[in-house]
Amino acid sequence: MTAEELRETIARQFGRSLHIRTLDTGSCAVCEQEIRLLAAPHYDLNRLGFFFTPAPRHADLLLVTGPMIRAFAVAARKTYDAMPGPKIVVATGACALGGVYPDDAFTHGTVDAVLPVDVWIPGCPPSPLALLHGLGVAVGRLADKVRDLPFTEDRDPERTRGGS
Amino acid sequence: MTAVEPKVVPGEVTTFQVASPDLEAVVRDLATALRLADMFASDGDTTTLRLVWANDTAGQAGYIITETPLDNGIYPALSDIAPAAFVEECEIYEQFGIRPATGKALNRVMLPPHTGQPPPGLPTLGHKPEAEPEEARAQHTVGGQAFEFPFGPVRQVGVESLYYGLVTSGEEVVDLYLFSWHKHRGLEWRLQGKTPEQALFLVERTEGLSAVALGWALAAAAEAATGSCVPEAAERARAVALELERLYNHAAAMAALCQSTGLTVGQSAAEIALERLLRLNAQAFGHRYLFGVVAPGGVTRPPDADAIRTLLPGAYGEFNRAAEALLGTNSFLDRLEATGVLTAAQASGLGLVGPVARASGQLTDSRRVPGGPYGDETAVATGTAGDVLARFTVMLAEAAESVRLIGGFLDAGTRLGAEAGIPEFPRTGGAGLGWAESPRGEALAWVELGRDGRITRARLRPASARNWRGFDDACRSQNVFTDIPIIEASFWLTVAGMAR
Amino acid sequence: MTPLDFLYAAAACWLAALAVGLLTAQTAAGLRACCALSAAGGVAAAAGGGWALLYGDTRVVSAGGATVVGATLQLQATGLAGVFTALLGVVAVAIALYAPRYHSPSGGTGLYLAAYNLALLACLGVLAAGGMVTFLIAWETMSLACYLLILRHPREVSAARGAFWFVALSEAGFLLVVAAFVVLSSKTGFTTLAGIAAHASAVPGGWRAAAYLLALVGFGFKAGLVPLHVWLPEAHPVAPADGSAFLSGVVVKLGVYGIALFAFRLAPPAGTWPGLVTMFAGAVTAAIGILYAMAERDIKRFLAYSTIENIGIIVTAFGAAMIFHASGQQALWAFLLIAGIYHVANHGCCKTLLFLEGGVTEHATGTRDMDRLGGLIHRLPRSAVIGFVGTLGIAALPPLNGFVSEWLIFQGLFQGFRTGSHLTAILIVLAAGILGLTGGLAVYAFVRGFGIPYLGMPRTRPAAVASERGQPILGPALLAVACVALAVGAPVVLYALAKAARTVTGVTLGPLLLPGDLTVIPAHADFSAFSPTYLAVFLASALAVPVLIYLAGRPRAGSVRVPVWDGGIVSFRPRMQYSAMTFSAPTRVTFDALYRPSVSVTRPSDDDPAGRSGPVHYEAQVTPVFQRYLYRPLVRGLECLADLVRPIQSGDVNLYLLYVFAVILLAYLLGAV
Amino acid sequence: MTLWFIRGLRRGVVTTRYPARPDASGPSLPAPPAFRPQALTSHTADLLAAICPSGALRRDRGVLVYDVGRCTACGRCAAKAPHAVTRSCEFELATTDRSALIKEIPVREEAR
Repeated sequence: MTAEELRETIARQFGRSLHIRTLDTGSCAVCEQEIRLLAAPHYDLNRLGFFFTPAPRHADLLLVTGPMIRAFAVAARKTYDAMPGPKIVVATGACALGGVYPDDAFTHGTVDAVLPVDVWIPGCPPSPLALLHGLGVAVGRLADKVRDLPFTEDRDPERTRGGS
Repeated sequence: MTAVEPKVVPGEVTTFQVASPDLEAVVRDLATALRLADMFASDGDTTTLRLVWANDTAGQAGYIITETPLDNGIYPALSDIAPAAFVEECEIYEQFGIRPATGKALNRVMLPPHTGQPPPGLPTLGHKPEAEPEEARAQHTVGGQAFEFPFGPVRQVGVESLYYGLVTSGEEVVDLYLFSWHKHRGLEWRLQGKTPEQALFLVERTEGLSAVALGWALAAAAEAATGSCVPEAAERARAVALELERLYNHAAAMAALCQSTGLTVGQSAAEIALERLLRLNAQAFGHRYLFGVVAPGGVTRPPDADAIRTLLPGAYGEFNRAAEALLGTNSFLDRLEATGVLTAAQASGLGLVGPVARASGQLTDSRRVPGGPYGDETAVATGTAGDVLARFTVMLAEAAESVRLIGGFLDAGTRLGAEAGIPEFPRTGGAGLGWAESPRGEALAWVELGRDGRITRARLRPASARNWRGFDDACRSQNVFTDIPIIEASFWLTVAGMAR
Repeated sequence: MTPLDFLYAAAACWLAALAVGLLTAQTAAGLRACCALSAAGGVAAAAGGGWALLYGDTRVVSAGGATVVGATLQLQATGLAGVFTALLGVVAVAIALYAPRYHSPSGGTGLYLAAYNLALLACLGVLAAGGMVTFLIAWETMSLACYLLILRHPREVSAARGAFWFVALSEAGFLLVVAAFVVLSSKTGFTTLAGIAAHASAVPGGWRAAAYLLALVGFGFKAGLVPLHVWLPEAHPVAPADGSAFLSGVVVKLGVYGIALFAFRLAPPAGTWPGLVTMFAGAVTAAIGILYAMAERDIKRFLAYSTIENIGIIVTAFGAAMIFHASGQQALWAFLLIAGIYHVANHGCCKTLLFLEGGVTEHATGTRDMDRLGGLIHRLPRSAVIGFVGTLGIAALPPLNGFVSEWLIFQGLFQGFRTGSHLTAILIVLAAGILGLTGGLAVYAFVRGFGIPYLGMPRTRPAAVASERGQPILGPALLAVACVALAVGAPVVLYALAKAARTVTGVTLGPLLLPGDLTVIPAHADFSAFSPTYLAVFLASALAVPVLIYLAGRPRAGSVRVPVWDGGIVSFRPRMQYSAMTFSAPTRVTFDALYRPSVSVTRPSDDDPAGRSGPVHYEAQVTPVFQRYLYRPLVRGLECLADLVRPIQSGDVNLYLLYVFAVILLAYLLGAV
Repeated sequence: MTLWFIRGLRRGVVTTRYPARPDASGPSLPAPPAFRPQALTSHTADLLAAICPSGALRRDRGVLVYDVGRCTACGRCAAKAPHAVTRSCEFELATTDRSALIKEIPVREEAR
């Protein structure tokens, strides 16, 4: 199945309702706090058709935080295997993307080393808004903007400050 | 006995040398009057065992460190005298291969169990433990008519990985033990060879929910080691950040308490307050969780005092309304009362800190150590019941005090924090102890810097590393499984802080 | 030929087996020969029993002239005894098939088998006894032979203890039984059972009731009525598996036979109250039996308590039958007698099977402690399947035999309203309620009794490496077939039982029980109806439906099999399973007034709050209420009494001669008067 | 419970309209830096790559390789070289392509 087909399947199958299981592979507890806030009144992810589920058997999306501790890799793999397909893995936060811990004796350094990641959400921690955007990207509802961002600033810095 | 009687100097850290043969007598002596705040080893020419003792008495608060070179790599079983030392004895065995002289059985703390494969080559700080793991740490075994109810490590949504071994007879909670080795990131090993600035990046991410407290503790330790001064304004900026951290943590704890009792409306109210406090943090310090505020020698950026002045009353008002509504909800309070009782003896015996210890009548608060930005009039809330309700009310009182303190810090000076940029931190050697009162309790850091200013040994002791050891006692006071999440929420600890 | 001829053949076989076992069981061939003879006897006994069921109640035969005690050996094959005789035969065959693999050839085995065959013979004697003296001699022989059975390993303290409990309570019961017979015999002037039965109506009601109560208590010791039951959980674990199976399958049933003999044949007492006493004795026995079973982790003690429960159910049925008789409901009288006897046969088959499988488990793993077993279904698959049949049967789950007889008993009890007295009706329904609780708890107990040893993961090394090689299969398998036959063939069985019951009660149930079409109705056509055969067929085919759906709906491709979601732990450990005691913890909490549990938790260092370094040990002990509060004071009292009379026993021969002289003198004087 | 209900009604709606509309709190969130190529000399680039604690900045021939995924927005680079580094004010960084997060920032070579 190509990536495009997968995305279409996801859009068709998960379009309106998607169940999320979270997985902490060694985070500092802040990503977890932001994920919990997704269900808080300010963000309320249920209005977008996303739901948290404690059972990986019911989950479509695995929201992974942390640098993937080696000792935890087995459990992470078990959780992934326990999910029915098609399934999406979202690597969440700088730890999961390799920004904090290197690949060494304690950690794999990134989530991709163990699980096939479909969506990456940068940020330390990614704010609930960034997480919502990431979930939207995961189901193909929101645009993948970062591809076209140059991260260079040619204009006068005074003019652009404060606006997005 | 030692030539010099170890004595606490208020506001200071005093270091005493204790010879290895005298250690047991000294510990026996000190344990009656002082709190054993930490115990750790470091490897030099010989392995040195350091015990950090804290005096919690108001006005005389201070720390002493006893240093004991272990010539033959053996030390007495200190946990027989001061039970608070047990987890540290296990850690020292795993990191340095040294075990107490009595050869008592030790538990697994950080090293993962070998699941069929050969032992992984995990780096240690000293010698590798020589014995096979079976001998190294007694397997938690269950005998008789109880069985272990396994829960985790992959638990509910949005909580950290933690394994609960719930030993039950089918009805009552016989015992509870926790495994967190799957979150152990080898932080103390990682910090070796880093400069304090580099170390701070990792230290803040050790336990993100007390980033300021841990960062401050490490920065203070490095400052003490190099003898550098911190501008008073920077100290006050750190204190503002620390109190903001306490505020949002207590709001989060309140939300978690509501969630564990199934009171969704209360959870929503608390989460509104929490989100507003986090947004206040982002406005004032540029980060929702106050990462990157503390720097060795000062703070990286001055807080936006106006933002705090304008936003804090509203955010705290939200917090207060939620708290008052909860205190008027009997179905909620009934779940908290007499739940997860921790007696004063348990709290002091295990050396617990923070709201957990204070709710059990232990007056420990490192903000009262003289010399910091906190004045003598800092009110410390305490309780006596030691149950979840006592911890909850202590948290509410602390939040109110935090708001008062922040107001005081903002009014105390015209500008808070450093002007711009980070002052160059001196590159000299030395060793020092730093502390800060995190929302969970006293956070300690001890660093030893080499001559090039790089860390040769760093010891981090977040409050979580202390307080989890009281968790199973609190749970065992219960007969109902469903109370355990409530107790966990009231402790409001992180696994990341325990398995660092 | 008569049924008695078959019984003679059985007796001859068992006598031969006794001799062969005694002389040649040191060799494997001798052991096999002994068991073959024993099996042959069993076949003969089963045939004779079956015949007696259908055409029984033959005349009393006096055989052998004068016997040692001066009375003639009086024999009779009755319909009532026929069920028990057939059960004895089936159990004997099953045990004979089981024993050669279970026992290793040795001198001790020879003695044991000799005692066992003697016990078989004695049981046959009890069942075929046509006269009071024959009955009592056979009864006492049976007790002594069983004492030897239990003492297979006499050097073990627990064996000696168990055997002592057995023999002490047996002898106490025997005295009462003798008294009961003496009352009836002296009041009627007959010593043959047929004679007593024929003239019992002339005996005054008070004496009849007295004789019945003496018999109820006397046989209750053997049957295990609470609080006379304490020997069962002591003696069963120490006897070899086939010995325990025999005790539970046959010996205990003979106590029931005794009660039935007095209640229905010899001297049916007048009035409602003896029935009420019997019924509640049974109901209390059933409830307490199953509750204590829940607190046991030793498989054999568990099964022994379950036997107590089932005896309670049977005796409840008998008691209710007596009430109906007193109220003039003759159809229900006969119906409940049939239901009770049916349950005797069912329980005999199931419990023998379970004890034999318990022996297989013990041989394969070296332990009877459920909390040290687990996962045996993978190691002992055939035993597990057979054990499952027995478990379904004993837990009274449809479509097996236990369900059929319990359904019949409940249908009888629910018709308590037909007694005409509101109080009696309420009391009968109350007893039915107690039996309902018992039935529910029994299912719970046997989910535990099967699930803990057979399912899950092995809890100890021996359980993990247990092997089925060389373990006996045929004996338990025969009983499993018998269980299924007793369920599916319920109409046939009931036809035979109805004939036998007619010889006792004189009531012809006929279409009131079996209207045809393999259907059973509880003595009144307007109440309910049920077909065990159709139920069995229906359930079997209903079970096939999900299997078919699964097979048809199984995805052809693309499916992935993954392990059970375990929360990501490293590996499941046996200690993470429900254990036998934790499974039953809720009952222990609910019924703590009965259990009076005492809990002890030990940690390596309890005073040291940081001492989380070793195993946590948790024990919840159940107070043995009857031993502690009933028997211990009794034993103390007896000891005091013994101390009082000790001076008489001085050890001086002259004094003893004086005693003899005094007694003879007294006898002469009394004779002269 | 009634009180809670009334309290909730009085509290009103706080829920963000994101993603349909931008959220007001977006700009105040920590955001990864953006760079000014004109001010980014190779010397500055070397310096920034050296102090980056998360390894998000790496020097390659003629460019500063910037891994947005690894960036923790700690602000050390902005503090070190305020003339060459600004805030990007972007938080919508999620992507289905890891390589899309790796940017190459041109570096102005200085004449030595």
